Amino acid sequence: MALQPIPADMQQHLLAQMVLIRRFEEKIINLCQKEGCLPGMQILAVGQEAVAVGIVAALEPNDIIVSNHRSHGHLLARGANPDALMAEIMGKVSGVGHGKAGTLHLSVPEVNALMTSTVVGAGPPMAAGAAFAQQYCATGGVTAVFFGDGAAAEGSVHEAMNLASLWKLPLLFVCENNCWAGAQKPSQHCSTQDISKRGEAYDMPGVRVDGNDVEQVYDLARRMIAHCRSGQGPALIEAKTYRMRGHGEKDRQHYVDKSEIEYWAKLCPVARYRQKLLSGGVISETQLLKMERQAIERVEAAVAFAEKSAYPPPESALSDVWTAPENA
Amino acid sequence: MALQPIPADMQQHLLAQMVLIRRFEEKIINLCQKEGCLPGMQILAVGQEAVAVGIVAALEPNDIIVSNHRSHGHLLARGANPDALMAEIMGKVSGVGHGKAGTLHLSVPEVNALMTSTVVGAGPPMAAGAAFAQQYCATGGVTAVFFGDGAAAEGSVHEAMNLASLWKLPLLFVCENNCWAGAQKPSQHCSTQDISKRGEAYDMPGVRVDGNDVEQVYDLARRMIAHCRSGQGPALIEAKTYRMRGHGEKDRQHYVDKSEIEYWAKLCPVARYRQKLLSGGVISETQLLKMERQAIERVEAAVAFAEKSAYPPPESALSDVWTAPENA
Amino acid sequence: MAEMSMGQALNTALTLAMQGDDRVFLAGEGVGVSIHQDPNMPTHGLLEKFGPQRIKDTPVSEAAIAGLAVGASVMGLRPVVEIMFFPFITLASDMLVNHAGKLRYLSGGKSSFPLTVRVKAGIGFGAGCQHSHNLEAWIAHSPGLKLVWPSTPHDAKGLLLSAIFDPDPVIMVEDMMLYWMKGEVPEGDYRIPIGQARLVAEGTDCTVVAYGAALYTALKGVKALAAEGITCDIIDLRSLVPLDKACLLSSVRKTGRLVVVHEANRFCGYGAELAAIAAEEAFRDLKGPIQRVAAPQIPVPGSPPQEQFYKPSAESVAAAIRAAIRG
Amino acid sequence: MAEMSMGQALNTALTLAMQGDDRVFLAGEGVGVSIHQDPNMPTHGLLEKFGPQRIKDTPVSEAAIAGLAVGASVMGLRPVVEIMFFPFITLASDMLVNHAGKLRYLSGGKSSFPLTVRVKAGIGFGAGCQHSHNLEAWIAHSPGLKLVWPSTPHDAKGLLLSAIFDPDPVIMVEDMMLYWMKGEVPEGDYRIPIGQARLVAEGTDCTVVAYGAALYTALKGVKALAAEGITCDIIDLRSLVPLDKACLLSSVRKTGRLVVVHEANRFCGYGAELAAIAAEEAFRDLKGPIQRVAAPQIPVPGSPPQEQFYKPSAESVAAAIRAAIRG
Ligand SMILES: Cc1ncc(C[n+]2csc(CCOP(=O)(O)OP(=O)(O)O)c2C)c(N)n1
Ligand SMILES: Cc1ncc(C[n+]2csc(CCOP(=O)(O)OP(=O)(O)O)c2C)c(N)n1
Ligand SMILES: [Mg+2]
Ligand SMILES: [Mg+2]
Repeated sequence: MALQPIPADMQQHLLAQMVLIRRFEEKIINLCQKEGCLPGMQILAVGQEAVAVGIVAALEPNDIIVSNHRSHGHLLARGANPDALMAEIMGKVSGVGHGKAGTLHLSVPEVNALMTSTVVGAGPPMAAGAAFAQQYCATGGVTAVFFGDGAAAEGSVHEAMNLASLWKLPLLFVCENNCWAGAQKPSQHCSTQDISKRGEAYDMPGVRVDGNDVEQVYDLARRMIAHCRSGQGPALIEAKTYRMRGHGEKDRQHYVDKSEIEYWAKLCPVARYRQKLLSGGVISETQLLKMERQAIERVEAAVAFAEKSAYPPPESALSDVWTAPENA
Repeated sequence: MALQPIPADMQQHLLAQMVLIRRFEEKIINLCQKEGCLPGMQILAVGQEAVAVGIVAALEPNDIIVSNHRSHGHLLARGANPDALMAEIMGKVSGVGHGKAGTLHLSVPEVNALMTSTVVGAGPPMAAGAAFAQQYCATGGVTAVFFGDGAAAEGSVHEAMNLASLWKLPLLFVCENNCWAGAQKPSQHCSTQDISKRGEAYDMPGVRVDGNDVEQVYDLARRMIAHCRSGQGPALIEAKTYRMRGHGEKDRQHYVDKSEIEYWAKLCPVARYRQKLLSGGVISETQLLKMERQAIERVEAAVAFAEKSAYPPPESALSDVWTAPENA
Repeated sequence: MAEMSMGQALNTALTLAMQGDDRVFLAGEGVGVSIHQDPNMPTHGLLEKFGPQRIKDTPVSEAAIAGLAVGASVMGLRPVVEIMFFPFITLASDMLVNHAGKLRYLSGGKSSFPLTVRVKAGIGFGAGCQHSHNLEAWIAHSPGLKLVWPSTPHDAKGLLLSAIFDPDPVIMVEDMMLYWMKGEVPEGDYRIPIGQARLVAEGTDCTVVAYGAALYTALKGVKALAAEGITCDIIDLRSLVPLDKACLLSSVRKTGRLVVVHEANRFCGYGAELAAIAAEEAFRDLKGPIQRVAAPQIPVPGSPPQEQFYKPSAESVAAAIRAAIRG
Repeated sequence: MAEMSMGQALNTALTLAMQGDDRVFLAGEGVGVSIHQDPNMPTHGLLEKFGPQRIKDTPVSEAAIAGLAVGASVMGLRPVVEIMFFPFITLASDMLVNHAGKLRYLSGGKSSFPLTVRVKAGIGFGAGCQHSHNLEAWIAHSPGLKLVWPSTPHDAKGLLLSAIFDPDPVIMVEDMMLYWMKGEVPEGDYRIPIGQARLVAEGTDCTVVAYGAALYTALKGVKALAAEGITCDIIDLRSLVPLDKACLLSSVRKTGRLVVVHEANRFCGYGAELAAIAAEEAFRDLKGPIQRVAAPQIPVPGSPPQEQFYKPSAESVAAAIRAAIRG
């Protein structure tokens, strides 16, 4: 199907977001070298920016996203404040979770990213709940849930797909097939090599897309989201992409063929789109430089903010369990 | 596909088993009227005999079956001793579980019915384990697991199907679609009305069969089991059948259309097959009467055995938790 | 005040909550159309009253049912979902423990998850260990989840209303054996505060703590001792999390003895926590060994005499009280 | 005897078990090819040694992993499966609790399920509450499951071998923080009997009980009291189910005091059971209130100072011992 034309300012927006995300995560790679700077495991989506950006760009502000352990891109694309994200990643009190979460379950209610879970496969059932609320309250909203190729093997994902289709929930399932689940390839954890085909088993549309082509993702997302919003029920997008880094930043990818990484490096969604917009005349070299500079500055500002922030007081660990503290 | 011819003695065997199962369960209906005779909930598969008999007849003695809450047919078809079954159903010490199980989780290791669970959807993952053992030890055996249309919504079933197909386990999934899961129809709990299509999502054969036609079931089972045994991986059979009684014997089916029950009554697998063998000359009226009489006598003997048996001593509840009591 | 069964009291609470607040909806296996046709079932007749938009029969998918509650609650709804039998809570436990109980904390207090999970419990109906298995200790051990367990129609209604309108996740256990038990139930909306125990009887020699159906075993056990001149404080916990520690401790400080009664397995059961609290915080007042009357460490057996053996009895309660007193 | 890390000791146990018995196989997420390339990981290098027939990388499917173990074990194999982090045991809990722990009982003792589940635990690596959440109390409460938790390389090897060759399901918890800790480990196959605690130190004033990584907190806490002339029995449980009650009680009867230390949440934690047993069975010998040193009733927070706050400290152990002694 031919793509619907995308206005130039949207194209620039798509690129700018991918650039910001890439810079943000490259900074994290950098900070990982600084002993003690980042607690926990750092899990990056370098190479997958087009999925986050393309899907989120097709959503309305009232729509909901549900994310997983590899969330930076989803959240930044959604407009989360990089300061508060970086601060949380560093475990600081000014972080989105006031330090309670750390990097693995960054949720940002301010931008309707209400539930992020690092339990693989946990997003879809909760997303079904959010989509149910949208349907129940007739908000016209849609929920998009991101999960990985590995997550597709969890029973919870099956239960959510069945329920969503049965109840015709406005729920977009976004399977980011990044060719790895930990150190396992899809051929080692998934009985079908075409996860989008699962759609049929639940009587919902299932479509695979080149997840490294932001316009393809955006275009398909728009159509699928329109389907969800129209009351026809959920849809499944399988975005074929690649995890350029290890599973986490301590993973040296010893189990990955160098040639595979090289192959995908050539398909870098950011470089590809930059080139496309340049050669299409949608953006000039000068504009591009400015865009890069702005991204870098934004990320540096976020790091400065986070570094300046304090750690939460130890005993503040006791708060936030309950909404009504008198019941605690 | 045309059925492979079935020898007359096998045809008689199929009918005799269905008759025995039907008599056995009708006796339970009867005993339910006797206050205090049967503890717990009695869950019957009246109307589904052809599935149990057709599948099990296609198995070898070394093969394994894994059953669920609606197990009488599966187990009797497999050759379980009716005495010990009935005794367990009554909670007697001479029962297959020495009274520990009661009717809902009747396992009979003697006939390779090793694991029966009343947790809906729990059979398939355990069956994958049994099939793995068969593959690992190259026994040439196959495992068949029975589960319902309702169970198909459980995440565990999805996980088992994915794993079995991925590892090419010799595992036959038998979905008994009896048109009800509790008081819910498939249209109320299942997003596809063709569960056999799920096979494709896992890259395994999935075929629907008339579950009230024992020869159809047997024929398909033979082919599917051959597939599993050959090392090509699992297969899925959806046997379309009908639960003639309530979910359990206390369920008065107030939510079921009378016409639906009447419709299926005409398709009774036992009556149908009896008629077919009679009119085909495979069995005579006399032989049929003898078959019926034998079934009744066998069931009566089982009831007599069970009624004569003692309840287990109360404190025997403490045994059988551990294999090695010195560690308890 | 009307006389009604606990099942009807629960039904009344659900009806009131749904009438009063559009955000309340019900979901679960057979909460709409049920195989039971019994007005003593908590969800009886609600589908007819509120329609299929608000009374949602679900597939047999416990993780999805719990996930539905998590996701709908953070969006501002007040889901009331049902897990049919207690052992099936295992299948929902990731959603409940790792999500319902933690996501508010992970959000730094920004999000709330006002959901209610109704779980049916019960030992004694001959269904065996995959239907009968009380796991309240699991829930009680998991931060972020409240846990209530009524023993009377009155408390059932008031606790369920409190649970539904509590801003946080609440698990409500319903003893199926009590659905048919009758009692006085006030009209209209009233709330039993979560976290308040009920002093059922007063005495001087021992504190006996129970909840749910086990309360009646405890009562019988205490009654049997009247002839011996022994009197007890009897506490019906009602709320297991948060626990009414003040009530527990003031009674134990008074009587100097503690007997806990529950139908769950003894080892690492909820009773252990009560014993530990008393041994920690009321040690100087204790006059005798703390006693737990609980099920042995076995699955619930199917056969009637074995199941009977499994269940704590009034005799064992009486014996435990004597042991607590005599030391 | 060789000096090696706990991870290597576990690796040695797995190697020995697999070499000695063809029925043993391993399955789990990344037990073959792992993102870690560290010889201190228990499954490091086993794929190369034993091949993909016996070292099975699985999909991310915890229920199927546990189900695989249940089904393979009843067929006579000796599966050793891994659940990557403790909170994910929720996803396997139906298979473990309702099946591994009950099917033997349901069969009237005819079937056995000789499976081992290795679970990684740990607080203190900054991953937050969905990776760090010690749930040993859940397992301990569930009939039919054994539960072991080593604190030294020596015990890790001996307990894992015992677990693998035990005729019943055993859950083995491995504290990830200890994988790199070194110690003396005997050559060859030896077994630490399941159900035997280890008396780590002897003293007169108090009994201190711990397991896993918490043992080291306990040791430090006791050490800090040496200056005050306080000495303690220190018990490393090693086996939580079955519990070595004789060891526990004889020590408590001697010292008259009990302090329990664990990293799990306090409320309904495993420590409650130990306290309850002591208050029940050693009451007359108790000289002071039983103390539990455990995590507060909150999820494990992500931020380093908060996570530090969550974890029981040596100071809190020392304070608890003092409190137990002073009453
Ligand atoms: C329930 C559960 N099991 C295991 C893990 C450990 N784990 C974290 S990420 C991951 C792989 C997930 O792969 P995929 O879904 O493809 O996501 P990706 O990491 O590739 O983005 C695993 C196994 C987990 N977090 N949750
Ligand atoms: C995990 C779980 N959830 C719920 C139940 C209660 N339950 C018992 S049977 C049943 C319906 C199952 O339907 P189906 O799988 O179609 O089997 P059928 O009863 O029709 O044979 C339900 C919901 C259960 N036993 N286990
Ligand atoms: Mg992936
Ligand atoms: Mg059915």
